[in-house]
Amino acid sequence: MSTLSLIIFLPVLGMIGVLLTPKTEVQAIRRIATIVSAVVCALCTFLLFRFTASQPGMQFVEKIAWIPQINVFYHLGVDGISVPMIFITGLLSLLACVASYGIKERVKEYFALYLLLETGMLGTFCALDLFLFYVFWEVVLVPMYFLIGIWGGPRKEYAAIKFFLYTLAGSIFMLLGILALYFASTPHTFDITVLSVNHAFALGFQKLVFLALFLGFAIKVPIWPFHTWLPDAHVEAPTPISVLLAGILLKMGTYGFFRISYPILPDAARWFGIYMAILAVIGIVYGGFVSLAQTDFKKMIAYSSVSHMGFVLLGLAVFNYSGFDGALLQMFNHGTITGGLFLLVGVLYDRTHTRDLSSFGGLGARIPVYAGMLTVFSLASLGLPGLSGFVGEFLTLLGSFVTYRWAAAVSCLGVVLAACYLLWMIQRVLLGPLNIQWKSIAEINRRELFTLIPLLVIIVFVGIFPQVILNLFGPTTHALVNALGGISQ
Amino acid sequence: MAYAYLIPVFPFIAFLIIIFNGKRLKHQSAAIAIGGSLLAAAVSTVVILNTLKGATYSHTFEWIRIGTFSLNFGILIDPLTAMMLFVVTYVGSMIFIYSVGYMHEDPRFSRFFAYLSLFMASMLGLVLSSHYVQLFIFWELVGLCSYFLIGFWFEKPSAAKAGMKAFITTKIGDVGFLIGLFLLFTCAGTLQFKDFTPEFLAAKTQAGGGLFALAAILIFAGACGKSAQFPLHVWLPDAMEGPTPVSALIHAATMVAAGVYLVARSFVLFAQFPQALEVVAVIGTITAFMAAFIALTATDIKKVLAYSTISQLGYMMAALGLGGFSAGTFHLMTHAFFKALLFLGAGSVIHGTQTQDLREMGGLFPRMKITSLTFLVAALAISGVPPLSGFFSKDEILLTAYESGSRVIFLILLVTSFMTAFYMFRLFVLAFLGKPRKKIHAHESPAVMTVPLSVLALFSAVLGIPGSPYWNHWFQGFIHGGHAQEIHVNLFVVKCSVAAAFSGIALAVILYRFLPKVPEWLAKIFKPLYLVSYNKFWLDELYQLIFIGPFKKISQLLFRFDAVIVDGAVNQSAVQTVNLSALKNWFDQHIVDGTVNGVAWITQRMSRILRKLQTGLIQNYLLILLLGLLFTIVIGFYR
Amino acid sequence: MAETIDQIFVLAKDRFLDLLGIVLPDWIILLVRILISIAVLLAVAPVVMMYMTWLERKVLGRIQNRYGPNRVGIFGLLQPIADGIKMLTKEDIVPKNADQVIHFLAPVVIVIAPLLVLAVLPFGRNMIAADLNVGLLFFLGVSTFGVIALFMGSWASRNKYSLLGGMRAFAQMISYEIPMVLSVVPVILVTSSLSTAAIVEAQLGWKWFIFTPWGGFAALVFFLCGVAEVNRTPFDLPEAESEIVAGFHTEYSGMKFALFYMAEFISTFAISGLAVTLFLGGWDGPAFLPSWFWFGLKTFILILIMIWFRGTLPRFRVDQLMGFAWKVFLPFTLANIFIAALWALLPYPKNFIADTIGITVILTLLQIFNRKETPKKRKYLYAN
Amino acid sequence: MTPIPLNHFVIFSLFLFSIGLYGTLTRRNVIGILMGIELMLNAANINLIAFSRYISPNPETGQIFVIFVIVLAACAAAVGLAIVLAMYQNRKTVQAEDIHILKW
Amino acid sequence: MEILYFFAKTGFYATALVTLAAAILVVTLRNLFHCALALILSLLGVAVTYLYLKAEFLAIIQILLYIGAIMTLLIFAIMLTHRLTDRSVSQTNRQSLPAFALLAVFNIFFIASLAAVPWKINSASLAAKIDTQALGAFLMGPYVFPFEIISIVLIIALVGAVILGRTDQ
Repeated sequence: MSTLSLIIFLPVLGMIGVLLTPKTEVQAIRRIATIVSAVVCALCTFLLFRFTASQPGMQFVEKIAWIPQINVFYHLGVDGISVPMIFITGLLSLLACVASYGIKERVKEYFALYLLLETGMLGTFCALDLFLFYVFWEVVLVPMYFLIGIWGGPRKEYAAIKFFLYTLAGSIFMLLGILALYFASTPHTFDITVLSVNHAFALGFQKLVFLALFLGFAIKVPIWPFHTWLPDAHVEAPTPISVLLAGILLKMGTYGFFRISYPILPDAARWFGIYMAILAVIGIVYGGFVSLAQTDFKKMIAYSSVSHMGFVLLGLAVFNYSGFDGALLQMFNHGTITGGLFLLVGVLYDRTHTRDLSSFGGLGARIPVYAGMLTVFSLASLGLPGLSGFVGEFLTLLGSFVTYRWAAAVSCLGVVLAACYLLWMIQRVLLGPLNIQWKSIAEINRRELFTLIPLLVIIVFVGIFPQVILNLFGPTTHALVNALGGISQ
Repeated sequence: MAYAYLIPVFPFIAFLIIIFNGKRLKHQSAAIAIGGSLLAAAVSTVVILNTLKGATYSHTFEWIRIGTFSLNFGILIDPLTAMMLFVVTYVGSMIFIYSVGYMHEDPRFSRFFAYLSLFMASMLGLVLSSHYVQLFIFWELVGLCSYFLIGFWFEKPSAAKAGMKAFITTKIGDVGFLIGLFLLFTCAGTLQFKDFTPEFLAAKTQAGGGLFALAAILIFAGACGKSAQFPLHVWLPDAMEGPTPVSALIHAATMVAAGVYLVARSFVLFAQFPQALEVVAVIGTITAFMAAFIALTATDIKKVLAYSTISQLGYMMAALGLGGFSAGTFHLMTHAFFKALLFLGAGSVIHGTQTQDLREMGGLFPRMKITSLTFLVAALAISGVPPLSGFFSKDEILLTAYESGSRVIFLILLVTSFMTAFYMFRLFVLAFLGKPRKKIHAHESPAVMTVPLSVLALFSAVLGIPGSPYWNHWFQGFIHGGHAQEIHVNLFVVKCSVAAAFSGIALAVILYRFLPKVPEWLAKIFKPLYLVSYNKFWLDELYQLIFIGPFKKISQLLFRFDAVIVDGAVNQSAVQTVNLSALKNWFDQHIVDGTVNGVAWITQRMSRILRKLQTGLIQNYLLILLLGLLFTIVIGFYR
Repeated sequence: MAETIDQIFVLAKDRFLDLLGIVLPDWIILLVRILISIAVLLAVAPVVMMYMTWLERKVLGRIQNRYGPNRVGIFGLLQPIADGIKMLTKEDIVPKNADQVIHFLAPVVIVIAPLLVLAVLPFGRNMIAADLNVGLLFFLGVSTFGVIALFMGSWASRNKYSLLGGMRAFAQMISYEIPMVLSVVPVILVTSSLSTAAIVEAQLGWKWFIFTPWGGFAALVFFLCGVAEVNRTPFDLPEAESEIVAGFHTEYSGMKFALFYMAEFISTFAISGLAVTLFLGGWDGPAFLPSWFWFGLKTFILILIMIWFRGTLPRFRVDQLMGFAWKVFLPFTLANIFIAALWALLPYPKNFIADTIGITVILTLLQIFNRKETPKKRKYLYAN
Repeated sequence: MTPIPLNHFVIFSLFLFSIGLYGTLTRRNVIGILMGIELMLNAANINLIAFSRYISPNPETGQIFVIFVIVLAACAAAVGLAIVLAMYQNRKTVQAEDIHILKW
Repeated sequence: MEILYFFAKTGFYATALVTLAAAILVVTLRNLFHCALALILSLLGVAVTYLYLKAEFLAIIQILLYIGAIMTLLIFAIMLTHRLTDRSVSQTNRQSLPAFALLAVFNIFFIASLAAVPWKINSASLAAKIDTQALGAFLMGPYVFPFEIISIVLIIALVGAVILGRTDQ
């Protein structure tokens, strides 16, 4: 079995293992899940190093006929766009798995679904066949629904159903788009690589299909105004699931643009660029403003995701090197940073059982290590130079400035707003006089620290040496830009 | 020179050591931090000495490369850098030493030194940068340190708020800076400092330099934020919530000067576009006057100094804006020393009296002799009393203003100079002379604090000399890269300056030492003016009214919009779907299902007849089967 | 001389047929040849049976420290004849509710089977009534007829004890038949013949199968199954007098009862004879005595062992009885086939070792699996 | 000597089969039906052996098939009787006509 | 010797007659126990028929296996029928007459058609001697696959019977 299939289906094996374990053996279940996730993470890292970055094409390709009657292939492969995503998926899955030790009830089901989710996410990033892509895309949906709906907060049912239906509605459009592509191609094919190389569709058709796919991806990203499921889902989901939701699921949407919409529908993409930029700018500013109004810690970060993913969309809308690189880097960074922030919220929530920002205060003196972590992650989120967030935003803005000056200029307001809400959050949580209620709050423990340190290392490393990761996907994105006829800068 | 990169590295290493071992190190962390800064100072000294010989140095490496676009960071050392290195490392080291005494009792002692070291490293990185983006990175980092250090006593809500205010206000400027950088990059295609030569710019702007000018103004917006220029100056007075050494180092001597440094660094760019220079000059002048005016009525010792700083920074900006590159930078240097001294002196006072309110002080001179004397030196220097350093630098600025032909600016600056002398000595008199207004157990600070005071006093006194006619304006030549500058002394300007200084001092001493009732009386007479000054032109309130309030409103509004309209639409669509489903359900049950049931009913009727065939007896079936078999055989037989 | 004595019965038969051949046609000679064998068997069998009863009573008596029959004739040698006369003259009672026909048929049928199987026993060299090429199967197949007859009798008696006995007999005999057949399979495997004569031939010259590891154990199993097949102690549950009066023959008396008795004893004899044939070399023995003597000697030794069993062993319990067949004999005999195959495949010293190891392993495994199970201490998941 | 004609075997087996079928069709008792089926199977067996002996070039095939049929008959008997037993336990009857829950 | 063959042939017809008579008893007797006994007789007759077809092994196997099978039947007959001697209950259902008629027609047609078939007698096969060893070789040779399948079927039937027959404790 080759690497990609191994990576994708190892969690399924783990799931079977978990299912075969008696549900009273909580420790064993956790251990199985952790070991499987760790192995997957190791394999992803291995993939990262084995990947030949200088080559823009697909690597580690696996292609087996699956449903030959309708030309469906089990076609996997990675390029510079998917490798960082796979890596971050593997990593966050491991960390979130460790963070899941806090789950106390129905552990067996939880980890089984969790591993299934992991398979879905990894598969989505590896699939090169639209059909397969869609299958994995939906595989992600179902366990997520249960994970939110069973282990979530007080309004979990509402959030889960909203998430599920909303995303499903998007996927339906996506499916329509996929089918349209299938029937428009000769010979009928689902193969992304074939579709992107050999087919030049009429602009009108492209527009329609792009719109359909856009709806599917936009809801997942989420792009304003399709974002309202996100705060609900984030707030209600258990911490590790929030991490995965923010860290990986949102990326699936933008990844879809990179992987499907752009290569296959280049003309429509250029045509829609300006509208996407508008939506992105609205998202950035709007998300920032709404974050500012939040009193719920998690909800604030959820809305900040709207804002930050807006930057990704902005980078996507500009069709030049720095824009695309920035967008991809921003995806990667958002995964690490927001993932870390959600973990930190979880740490605090475990101790205080509240997420109301106004009920904290002065925790910085009581739990300095936690405070330091929260500060660093927040600073990374608001784009402090030296940490990874800055590089992504900088490149995105630089790229967008070339194409849409006004968009970049207005988006800068988002940067200020990010500083506002994040610092205000820090002030309300860590600074000020200590809320006497939390005078015996426990410091972050070793397990929680273990989940954060790798992210921290990545954030600092990417912040200081961004070229390393830029080299990873640069050739691929540049090839994509060239194929789209964008600006090579 | 090739070891110049070590300069920021030393403090950074100190930072790393302290931040990760803070609990263990305790007070030893101070030693590490001071060691780091002194090593930086030592290396800087070597670098400065080399620069004095006329050497420059630049080294670049590639940080990001995307296609043809690349960001080449590096180190650039020229006279301007050397001057900044001198200021930062020397003043910084003094303040580090001073802090040992000042922060001795603080529970987060080592954290403090960690932040200071980080700041030191970032600041040195800033001045060594060879690239706008690199500078921007360190620019943000010093802002971060400023944020940490202002909010150092974060248990005080005011301190926490002040930190945030500082960060966000400067961030607004920074965004302008960033956009300016993008614009500049789009126009010029490079952001390397050394690429910006007059010839290059001339070539680039042949078609028209509007965008360049805009870029320059946007970059100046960044400088505005950092250097607390109007209208972004509001954060600096609040920043006094931080520990006094911080105020001295960051908010007086170094970081706030970074804005001036930025303009100086980009001077070639600004010089190319008169519009940009005009903006700088006007903003600088407004700031200088306004801040001085506010300082007249401030009662908090540190606030007075803070407004003084703003005012002096305005001076520098005005000088740069009027084309006085050397004047601005010269004042930057001298100001750094005497303002640091002033803050440290104030710190010593606060340390000794445990209060910051001028109205509660008085008569400290006998009890804090060294502090008082050094403070006096600094006050005289800032007031522009010859031959102290402030006199020469300020004089040159006034000269520049005078020669630029803009009399309004000259006059305003002159008045400002008068006011400077006045408020400084108001401060001095209220704090050190007379009798104590309240029972305070004032005492002299320990040697670890007074020695830096003395050293700084010495510098404050003599640092004007290199730029004075006595040294033949050596500094001006040096800062221009070795080209000796022709500067003639205008005695009229000197007279005006000295007159303003002395009159201000005299008035202050008379009013506050000998006629204490008069100021109150004056305040009543000029009530509107007094209120304007006392309430800082109501700028904070204004901002609250037109920016912060609406922002909060907007965010609340958008949140409600999000919850009601956007989410409402989503939910409403769900509800409508459910309603529609109910309708369909009715249709389904009565029409569709009715049809189905009807068919079923008919089928049932029919089958009731046919089911008689199903006897349920297996042998019956078997018999029929046999019959069938027989039938087949017969058919087969007679076919 | 020894040769003559050895073949004396065969020679006698041949001479007689030669004499008849002078006057009668061939086909009658052929018929007579067959009839003579049948007649001899029919004549000898009751005699053997009669003196087996005597022997049993005598030996049992000695085991129980008494004399046994000693009044009629010397050592009571005429006792069986006296008994026979008594049986013939006793009243034949048929229960009123009984199924007349079947009640009558049962003892008739039951005696047929053991008489028939005698046909394939080689009593001596060339002394086999019918050398069928499926002789062994014939023996096994025909002997099962006894069960049917037994059941017929038990059912027809309309007596619940009879029926219970019949049921028991059925269960027991069907169960024990399986290991018995399986224990024979190794012999067939090694000799690759079903003919009893051929099997004996294969063992000539002291190569008796009982001396091989698999053969020894197979013989043991076969013999014990045989004891069970003929419902003798300790497997005599169908007629356990302390439990179900007299089992299937409760309602029989007189000659019918005697027939049941006869069937049992002839079966005993036949089973012993077959055991001898299969495992003890049949008529093989030192040539100084005739072959039929050796056969008789070995057979009677086995019969004596059965009597010895009866004198010393108590009866099995029903569940133990069934368990013994299914849990011990069946797995062992199955494995034994494999072991015998090993024997046939490997050269001499190796196969001995392999077989010994194999049997040890099987016995150990059987012991482990059949160990009396002591239930584990129960772990309570929810209660405490 | 002439062998017994093949047709005699076939007719014998035909009669045996018909009798078995008759029993299967007319017996009310399920066990009786099973007996009828046994008869039919035996009739088929006779045919198998007879034809393979008389016609087929491979005379052993018939016998081997008969072995299989006997085994299958044993299986059928075992399962069938188990069904009868279960039926008796549930419905207290073994009469074929009483078992008609699938009727209508 | 001819006369012996004649006897033998006569023996076959006698056996056939006995077999058929017993078979008729099987399907007509009221008492199930008697039916079973008649069945034994009938099966014995079939075994003898096998002997006439030179299938000794099968003949023995027939006896060996069917005795066990029929014993089981008997047991069931006894266990599951309450009124063995109750004459008021008919043992046959109401379709005996149509069944008989149909079967008669069936037989007539069959025999009529049989007479028209000219069988090609294979004399080599007729003379061939197939002993048990040869059968075994065939079973282990060309027919090993169905042999194994049959054994699996047997196991399945065994397990199935056990499960079906188990009473729910």
